[in-house]
Amino acid sequence: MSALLEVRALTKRFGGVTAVDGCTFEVSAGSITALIGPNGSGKTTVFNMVTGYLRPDAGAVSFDGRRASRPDPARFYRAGLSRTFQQPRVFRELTLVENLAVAANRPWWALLGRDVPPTDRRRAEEVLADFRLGDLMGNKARELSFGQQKLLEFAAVLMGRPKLVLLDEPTAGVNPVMVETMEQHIRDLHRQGITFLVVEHEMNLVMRLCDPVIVLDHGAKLAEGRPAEVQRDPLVLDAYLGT
Amino acid sequence: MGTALLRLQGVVAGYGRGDVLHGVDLTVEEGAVTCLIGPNGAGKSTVLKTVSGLLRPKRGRITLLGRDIGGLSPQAVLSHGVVHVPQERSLFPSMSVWDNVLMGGFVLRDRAVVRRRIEHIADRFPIVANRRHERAGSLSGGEQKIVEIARALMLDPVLVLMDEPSTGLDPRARQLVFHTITEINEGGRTVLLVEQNARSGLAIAHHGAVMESGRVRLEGTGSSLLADPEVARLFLGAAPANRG
Amino acid sequence: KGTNSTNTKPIVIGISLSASGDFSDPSAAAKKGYELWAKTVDAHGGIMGRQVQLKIVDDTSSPDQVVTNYQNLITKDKVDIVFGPFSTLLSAPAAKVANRYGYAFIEPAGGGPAIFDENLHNIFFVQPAPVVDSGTVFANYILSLPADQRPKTAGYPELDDPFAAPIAETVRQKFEAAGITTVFKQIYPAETAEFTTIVTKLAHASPDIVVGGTQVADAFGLVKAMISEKFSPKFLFLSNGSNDPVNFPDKIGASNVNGVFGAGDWFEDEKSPGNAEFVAAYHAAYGPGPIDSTSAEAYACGQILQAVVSKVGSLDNGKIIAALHQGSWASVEGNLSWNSVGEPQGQDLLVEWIGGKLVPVYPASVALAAPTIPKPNWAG
Amino acid sequence: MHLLVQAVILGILIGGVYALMASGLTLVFGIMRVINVAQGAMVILGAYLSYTLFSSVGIDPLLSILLIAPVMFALGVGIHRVFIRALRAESGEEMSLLVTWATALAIEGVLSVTYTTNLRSTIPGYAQRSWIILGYRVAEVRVFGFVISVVILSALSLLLARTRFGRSVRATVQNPTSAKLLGVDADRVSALGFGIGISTAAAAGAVFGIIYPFNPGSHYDLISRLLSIVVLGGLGSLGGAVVAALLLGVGESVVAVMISPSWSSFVFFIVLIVILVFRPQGLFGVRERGAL
Amino acid sequence: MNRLSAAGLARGGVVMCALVAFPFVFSQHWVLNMAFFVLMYAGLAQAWNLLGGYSGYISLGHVAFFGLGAYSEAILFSHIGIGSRGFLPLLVLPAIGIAVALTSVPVAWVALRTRHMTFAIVTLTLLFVVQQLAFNLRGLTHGSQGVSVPSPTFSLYERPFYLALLAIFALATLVTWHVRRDRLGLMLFAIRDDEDKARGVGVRATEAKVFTFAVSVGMTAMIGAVWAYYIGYVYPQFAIDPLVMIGSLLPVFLGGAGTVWGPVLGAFILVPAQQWLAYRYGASELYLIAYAAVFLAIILLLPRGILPSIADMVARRRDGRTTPRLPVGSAREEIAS
Ligand SMILES: Nc1ncnc2c1ncn2[C@@H]1O[C@H](COP(=O)(O)OP(=O)(O)OP(=O)(O)O)[C@@H](O)[C@H]1O
Ligand SMILES: Nc1ncnc2c1ncn2[C@@H]1O[C@H](COP(=O)(O)OP(=O)(O)OP(=O)(O)O)[C@@H](O)[C@H]1O
Ligand SMILES: [Mg+2]
Ligand SMILES: [Mg+2]
Repeated sequence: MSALLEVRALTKRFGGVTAVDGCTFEVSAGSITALIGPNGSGKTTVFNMVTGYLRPDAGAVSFDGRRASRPDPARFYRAGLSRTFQQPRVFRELTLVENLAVAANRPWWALLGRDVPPTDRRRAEEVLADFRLGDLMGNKARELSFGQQKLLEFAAVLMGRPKLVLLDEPTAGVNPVMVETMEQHIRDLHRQGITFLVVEHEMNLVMRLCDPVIVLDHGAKLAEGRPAEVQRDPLVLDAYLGT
Repeated sequence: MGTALLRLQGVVAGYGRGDVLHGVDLTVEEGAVTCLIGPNGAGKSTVLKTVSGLLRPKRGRITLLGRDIGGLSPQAVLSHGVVHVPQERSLFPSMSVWDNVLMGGFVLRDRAVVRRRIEHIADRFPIVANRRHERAGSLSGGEQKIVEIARALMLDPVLVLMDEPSTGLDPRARQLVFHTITEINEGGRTVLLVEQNARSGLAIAHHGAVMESGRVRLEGTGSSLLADPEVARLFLGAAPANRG
Repeated sequence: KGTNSTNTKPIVIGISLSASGDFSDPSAAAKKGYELWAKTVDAHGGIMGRQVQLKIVDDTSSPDQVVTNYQNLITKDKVDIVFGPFSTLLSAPAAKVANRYGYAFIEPAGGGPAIFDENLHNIFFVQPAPVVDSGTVFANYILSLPADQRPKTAGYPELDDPFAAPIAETVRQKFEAAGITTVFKQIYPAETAEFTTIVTKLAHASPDIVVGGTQVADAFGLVKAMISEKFSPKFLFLSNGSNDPVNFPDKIGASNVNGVFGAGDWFEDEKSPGNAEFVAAYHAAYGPGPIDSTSAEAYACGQILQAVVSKVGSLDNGKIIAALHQGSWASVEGNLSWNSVGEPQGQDLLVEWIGGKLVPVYPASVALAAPTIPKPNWAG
Repeated sequence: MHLLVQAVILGILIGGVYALMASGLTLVFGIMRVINVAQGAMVILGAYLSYTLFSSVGIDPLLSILLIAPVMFALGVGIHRVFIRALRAESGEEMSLLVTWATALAIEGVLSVTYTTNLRSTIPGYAQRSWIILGYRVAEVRVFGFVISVVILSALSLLLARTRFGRSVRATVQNPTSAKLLGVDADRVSALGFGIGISTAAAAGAVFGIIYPFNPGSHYDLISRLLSIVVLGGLGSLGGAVVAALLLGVGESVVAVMISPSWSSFVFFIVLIVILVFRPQGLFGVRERGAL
Repeated sequence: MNRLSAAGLARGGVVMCALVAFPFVFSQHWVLNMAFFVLMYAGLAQAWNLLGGYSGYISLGHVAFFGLGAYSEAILFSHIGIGSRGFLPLLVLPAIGIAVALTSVPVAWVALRTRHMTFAIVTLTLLFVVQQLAFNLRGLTHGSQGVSVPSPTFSLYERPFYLALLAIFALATLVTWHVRRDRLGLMLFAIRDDEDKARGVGVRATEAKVFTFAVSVGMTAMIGAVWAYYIGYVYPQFAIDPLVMIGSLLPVFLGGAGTVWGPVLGAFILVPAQQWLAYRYGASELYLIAYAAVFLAIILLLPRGILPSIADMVARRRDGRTTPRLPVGSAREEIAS
């Protein structure tokens, strides 16, 4: 398997805090890679740099063999990079269906076409029904509960045709039953050839779903390997899992 | 134990148009940890908001030790000894971590008490001391959650409402939080906990309640709900295959 | 219409003035003049036996509203006659509306160059001279001085405004032609509130004579800054502001006014036709105290209308326009006559503050005192 | 050279007065995310009040601040009670622009009716006096104004940073819901904060009235400058407002003296745009981590 | 959806027909003059709404482009001498619109890097910058002397101006109406809610904003050009006037920002009210106070603007009767048509 995403010596400082410190790892095409680590270890910051929300202080990110020159989330997205946020971000004044329609990847010349073309609407209705949001699809997104907003964000990822999906704690605040649905979707997409990079604190899910697992601590890579290996690694036990 | 501290009877509430709670009945016993679980959008957070005064119930009664607190302002509810840690981010992002925790004791007039408490908290949650001058908004998601919980300990409440305190926490921090909840409870305070991490939540709870579509569907002791296969299938998900 | 001698309906005169905004101050003075004239006429039996009724509406100092107002006055309320609003900025668009409907546009306050460039035949600016020429009388006076008293260097602070800067520019051209060196010239924008910077630089250049192309507010600001910067030129002329008998001493301090020149189209003690009557009526109506010349200008509009209507014996605007272009017309502003685009053909008078009073000092024919030069230092 | 130094000195003094006028604006924004477009009108109102006290009762305009400030405070609290609070809920920033703009109009209207639109200025004995320091002329009023600015601004920043009230004010604006949950009376705090912001206009107005002639319409020119200052300094930052005001003062006066007054505000505005494009949060504003 | 759009189109058609017929039914000058200003502000409000209402970028500098349009028209006369006093000056409008739109692109690109209040202030600053240029570039604009535009001699003077404005207004409304239903509109709404997130799901935010800005100010400029020809004089302080800016903003918020007919409704109520109040009661000096009071009352009673507030009321009433949630459909459409 070739590397879809390569992160080289990535570094980000905020004032005195070094959030990410020379972090290097790869995500190979077709994998479901986990990125775990204690609170504040820099996982979200890595995501922000990889998806163009933050400019790295040093180091480089290359996606699909090309090095990203200037950070621009929209371009990254169109290149096939899609993400969710740890704190759910939805378009609060748009309806659920519209939220999903925005995320549907359309060429620029569709700009003057319909806002929600029938194909998008059908797809959106399907996905929403899967997450038990079907009844609410005409409601504004700000009327959703916390967990429902997370689900909506996740659903938006399913609208595009991404190559790599970055999920930031997708299951936080989501009901365990719904987590299973989510897992199912991830596996389906994975079978269709989509690669995942998942930040998650729910170890059961990580161990079931992901391979390999990368462990971050203080902004640098601490360990990497098969789930079972990582789970036994004394460094990881010490820094993260605890006993 | 045994006497009802908080009692909701037929509470109906909502956000502007339409109702979200369609008659909630719930009893929280004094000195117990009660855990509320249920699917996303069931109305769990709405129950807490209605109790703490962020939302005004349209119908029904909410009583605390027999006194009616339904429809009081959040300030008034707080003065009855009810502290609410909401689910959304609730820190003041441009204030320092330390000032945030200080704000937790805003209603305390006695400076000495404030100082004693904050030092105690800083001991227990090192992040409060280590990052005291940093702006709270710059912390990571999990770090913010910890500070929120730390802040809630500034007061000495009768009842603590916690809305999914374990979201976004790493395994250690999660243990610390559940441990803290148990400790608070052992200190004589009553806790009403909402958790999606239902297994861990029910595990430390004396009492559990399951909500669905704006109503309480099931009640029982924490362990009995955990053991119920129907509850497990509908609300807890498949039993974990390999526990970490 | 209206030629029927049995018609006893009042003659309605439409006027738009500014109750708010930039031009509300002078508008208030104009209103006094208009109303005083109407009252006086009515007391004397009106015009052609008909009473005069003013319909004054507000334009909030906005050109859109002024256009709307004259539209409404002419086409909706069908007034017989219109008089002008305050400021060239508003008079210009308003004159076009009046012109469109063939109304004579007798106006007290639109004398900037722009309004005459339009070549409108219906405009009559009721002042002795077009605004650009209001400094000419001062220039003539200075150039009439013997060579040893004449200033050598001059400074020109000029407000960027259609009827301020051009006045100073006209003077500057005359002075430069006569060999007075320009050592300072600065145009400042209309919203300028801070004059210390300008005066600092002016004081640095230290000209013998300062010719300010000013409006009212900036004139006060400029002088106040000169006082606090302790810069006192030998001659100081301001195109506006210093000719205000009420506000000038009030704003800069009564002890500082002496020796400052200004230009005036009208003066309280003037012997112009009907002036004594006007002044008396004014004091009777509004109490004692100095009179703003804008009130006199507005009053003069009425006088001229009265004269022309009596002469042509009708309210027909076409006839009025034709008549006004012939001969000269008496008013408190003097005897006025206009060229084909409405520019008056006379000359303003030069006034100076002497002994705390505003006195006409030039030309000699109207002077009540001799000019005192040089200007004394500021009292502080 | 002499001219340049003189211009810089003057600019600093002008800047001091602008800092005072802008402080209320930035404070109110910092407290409740309300852009108070009426701040300029409030300054003019303050100027009229001190003018009246001076011309009718003979109270020194600078001393009169002590009398006017409580009046303006009450006015601020009243406006908050009636208009601003009603808005707080959803429509937020844009609506507050409109409400405060309407308030400005109303103030202008009331002032026009009571005082007419004639230009006024307050002229106490020291209005036109100046000191000569090292050969440079420094107007006394401006120095007084500058000192008053410094005092008030320091008091304000201490109040916000160090006191319990200050903390509750900041908390309320940053997260009203959780402030309420911690026992802060958000309405009262915002009203007080708004009142304090408005009451700074008393001092600003008294000083303004001595230095510049004013009429009810003067607030239009004022507010655009004040807004620029506040944004350049970083919305909500007191220190930023001071620096930006000094920058404005010095910049304008230097350009006015060295080039032409016609270009001075133009230059300032261009500098403002350029800075904001590279630092949208202003000189001293901080960029929030947001929801990243 | 399609049915709804058709209904909206029909409604729009009826309104437009009535507006076209208007100057042929009423021929009093003062009525047409009033109608001219109503349409002018309706057009300005609509053009502004396209950017401000949809994307949430509050521009306080649109009137700078109004002025640019006015000066373009005046300069075409005075410097290039298009000479005609007839219809030619109205026929050049599209050229002016396009030229100004293109000129605005770099400005928009720079200004739109800032957000929220900063954007508002930057654009306000732009207004003053352009006004100062109009004052200071005397060679081109004659500075404070202003530029005169010769008046035409139309048989019914106001009618051609009215019709020209109506055409621009119709264009603005059509654009607004279409954008509300197309993907561009969806993107602008997404940008208004959370621009960063929108970028993260591939929205070409910069392009969308700059394009919308250019279209919006292009239409604004055309209106400015008509105004200049109508009034006959272009002075810097009137062509680029903060009061005109406010006048075109108020209808938007009064009627409901981000809706198609809200700004229009707002202008149809506000402009006659304001002109009438000033004409009728102005001299009593209470005009400003009355205007402010009416305005405050409206804001307090209908905080989100007339159309959205009415939509809310209707929705609440409907909710009161039937317990279930809102019917499935777009919440945006509720207030749209
Ligand atoms: N904008 C910022 N300003 C200052 N510090 C920051 C900023 N963003 C992140 N940090 C710091 O960088 C560190 C890493 O933060 P990050 O959000 O990447 O952690 P994380 O691994 O995602 O943690 P969590 O599991 O809690 O979400 C934290 O200590 C945080 O305080
Ligand atoms: N601000 C709001 N406006 C309108 N409806 C809302 C709002 N907040 C929540 N709701 C609705 O109320 C219902 C209950 O929401 P609540 O937040 O109580 O759910 P919850 O049980 O806490 O869910 P979660 O586990 O996702 O936090 C949801 O269906 C949601 O659609
Ligand atoms: Mg994170
Ligand atoms: Mg919840």
